[in-house]
Amino acid sequence: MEKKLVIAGFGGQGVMLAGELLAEAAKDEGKFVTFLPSYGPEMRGGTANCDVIVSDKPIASPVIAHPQAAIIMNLPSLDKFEPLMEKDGLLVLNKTLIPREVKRTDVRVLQIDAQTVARELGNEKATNMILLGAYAEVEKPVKLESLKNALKHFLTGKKEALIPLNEKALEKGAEIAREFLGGK
Amino acid sequence: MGEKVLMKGAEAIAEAAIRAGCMAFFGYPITPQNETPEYFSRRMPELGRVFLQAESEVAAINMVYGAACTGTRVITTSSSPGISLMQEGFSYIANSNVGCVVVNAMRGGPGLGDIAPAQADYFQATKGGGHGDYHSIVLAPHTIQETVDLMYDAFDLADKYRIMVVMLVDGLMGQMMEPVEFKEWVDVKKLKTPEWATVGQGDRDHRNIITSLEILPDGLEKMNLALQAKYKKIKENEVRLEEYKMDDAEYALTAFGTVARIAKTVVEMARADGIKLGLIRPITVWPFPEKEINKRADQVKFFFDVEMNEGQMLEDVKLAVNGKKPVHYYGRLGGVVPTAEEIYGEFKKLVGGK
Amino acid sequence: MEKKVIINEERCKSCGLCVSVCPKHVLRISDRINSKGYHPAELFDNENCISCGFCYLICPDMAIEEVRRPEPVKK
Amino acid sequence: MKLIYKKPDTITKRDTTYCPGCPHGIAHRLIAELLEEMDLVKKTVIVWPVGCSVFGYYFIATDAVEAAHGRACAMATGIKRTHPESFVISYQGDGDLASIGIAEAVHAAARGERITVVYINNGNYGMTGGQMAPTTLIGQITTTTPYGRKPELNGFPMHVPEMLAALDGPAYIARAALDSPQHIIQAKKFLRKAFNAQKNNLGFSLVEMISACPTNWKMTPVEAMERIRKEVLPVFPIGEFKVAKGVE
Repeated sequence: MEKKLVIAGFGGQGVMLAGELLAEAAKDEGKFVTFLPSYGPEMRGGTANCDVIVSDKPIASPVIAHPQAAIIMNLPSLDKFEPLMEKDGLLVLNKTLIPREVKRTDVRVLQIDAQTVARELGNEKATNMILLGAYAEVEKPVKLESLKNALKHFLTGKKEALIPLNEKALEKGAEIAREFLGGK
Repeated sequence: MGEKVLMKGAEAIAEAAIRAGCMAFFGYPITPQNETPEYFSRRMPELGRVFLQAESEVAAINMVYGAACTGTRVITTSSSPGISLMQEGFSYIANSNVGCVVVNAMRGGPGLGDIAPAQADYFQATKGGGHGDYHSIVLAPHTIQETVDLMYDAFDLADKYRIMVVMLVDGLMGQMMEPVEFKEWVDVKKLKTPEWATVGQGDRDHRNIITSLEILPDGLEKMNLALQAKYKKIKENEVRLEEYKMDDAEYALTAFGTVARIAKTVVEMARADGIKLGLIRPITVWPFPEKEINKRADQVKFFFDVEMNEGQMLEDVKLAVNGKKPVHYYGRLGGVVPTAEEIYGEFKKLVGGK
Repeated sequence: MEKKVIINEERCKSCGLCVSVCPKHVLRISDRINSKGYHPAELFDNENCISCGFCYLICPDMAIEEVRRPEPVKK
Repeated sequence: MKLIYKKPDTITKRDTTYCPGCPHGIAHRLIAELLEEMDLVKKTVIVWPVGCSVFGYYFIATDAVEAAHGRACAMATGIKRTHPESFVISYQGDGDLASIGIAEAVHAAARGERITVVYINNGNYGMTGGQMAPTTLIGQITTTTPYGRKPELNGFPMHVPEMLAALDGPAYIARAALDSPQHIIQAKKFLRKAFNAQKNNLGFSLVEMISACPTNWKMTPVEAMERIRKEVLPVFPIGEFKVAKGVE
């Protein structure tokens, strides 16, 4: 098993946190994992993306040229990564900020109005977790439970109170993904 | 050409720059080249041009950078430790594609070293020095007259290629006196502010931005490739060297700057003894005369490289010769100037029984 | 009546500074969402806006493009 | 309808790259407004620094150059000395000007260079992630003062206008704040005098603008502006420190 995921969006959307959470969960499951961030100079609003590879075997290159899966949180990121996707790859899209349809017909597309869903759950900042939960449910690089357990590494101190919300967001994402899979 | 005047090298450098149309000097005092800024400080105001003593070499090179962005012929002069401080600015100037002239009167190093003549900044000058993939054109004159003549070319090259041109000299050249003749004054009224200069948009239909920044790797790679294309053009068109008594030479000395001048004496000493020795003297040490030296490798039995450092140009000579013939080396360090006798003695050891 | 405050919603980053300085509380963060994912500020009570321009002055994104005041009605 | 305010044309259409609530944009707008009002746009060269405003030329449409970190005043000097007819602005943050570039700033001021420095003080290094700056307040937590800035370890905040006002070269030195509409109006008044100092060939001019960094301060933009009033302005008081005749 080797899963190659790109997560991309604006800085401030929680791209890195989602990637690090997946990496942490994979490590907890005893898997090999690499996390490679890439971002612009701005603290907020610039583009940001990360490559996460989860594998049963040691990982050589941490760079993903052609993602098997991508969590895409805004339009510029779709423009950038759509052409790079592997055939039959999975695009998990934050439909809230992506007004256009996917042009490629040889990839799987899971569109989620994630920012709206997150808002309904109580905090738009959990958009990343909804998308990550959905991705994990389809591709199964790690168990959903491992992702939930890994949250405690990142949400500490005052932010600990946000753990239940983020757990809910991961579950909600997974639930949406199950409908997607069942509907096929 | 005018009359010959007896001048100290350090002052002749300044006068030549002024006649070549240099409109601004920014610099910081450092021995052994203080006569140069002092000369500028007298002459520039007389001509209504800019002289400014900066608070440091770091500031000085960035003033030069700013002036270069206005398309003005601008110069700074310094010596080894001061040049080290300027490396950051050199790198920015390179990737901003602006032109200027920098004189390095090399002294002994590393560190504070001494104030005697040396050639140990060859690597720093020819291989970049600052960060990133860049080059400056590096001219290495061996007489005061040549320095004066090359100063005109230095500004022309800086304008033509929008690049930094280094005059790589040493304290000996700065301190010695020699009669020199200056070429005609450059008519500065004819030096126009170039179209790309950042002086305020004025009547232009677009604004000018000069930056060495490009945050996207693909974009920065393009900038780098454009620089490399420029360097390639310079390599093809601007290599200069002097081949002294090389026509029938069986052995070749290689040397630059002050040492090359001493090496000419060595050639004469050998010739007097009936040994066919010649000298290959790169005038541009970047771009380096690779092809020319490689060609001579088919002719001579060996090369003998002499420098006032631990064999820095030696590496370029070896790359040029590319294994065709042996390349020997002799050098003195720390500001010790080798004598002709000394070099000839070393050469004779290499030639053997003769 | 025409709007007294013209907001470029695409430029807005939802920082809320305009809302915080509005002396008449006629601005708020809207439910709409722009392409960057921000909820732009909006003038919801044009009538009570006094065209003071505080929102324009504090807006760090120059999203408030114009502030206009009705001409006094001639009698 | 009568136009009370209109975004200056010299501000480009490009969205700023600053975080939500970052006052850099306010300072940009003030510069653009004054350049237009004083008919200086076409003469202006802005020297942009290293820091969050490194892309400033994306947002203000004038000729521009990009300086190395701390070297903006030196570069501005080079431009102004060789092209005195250009209007030269150096835009610098507190790390850029008060730390790595303090020598260049002090000497440009001492020489009375005819340049105008817009000095943005937000008490930390914003772009690199909120490290301590020379202006960080005592007790303030940053990523390199995790236990708060301690005088015995890190010394005291630097008051640049007060220092520069002691020199003979400057014609106008002031400190303003960008936290409220009232202070922003005042900041513009100060900046106009600073521009006049250059325009009328009177000497060096600098306006410090107390700014905020909501992201690295870990506050909302509104909280950050409140912090300026509550904690920063008592240490860095607003005012004019040097006013030569003729800047009005």
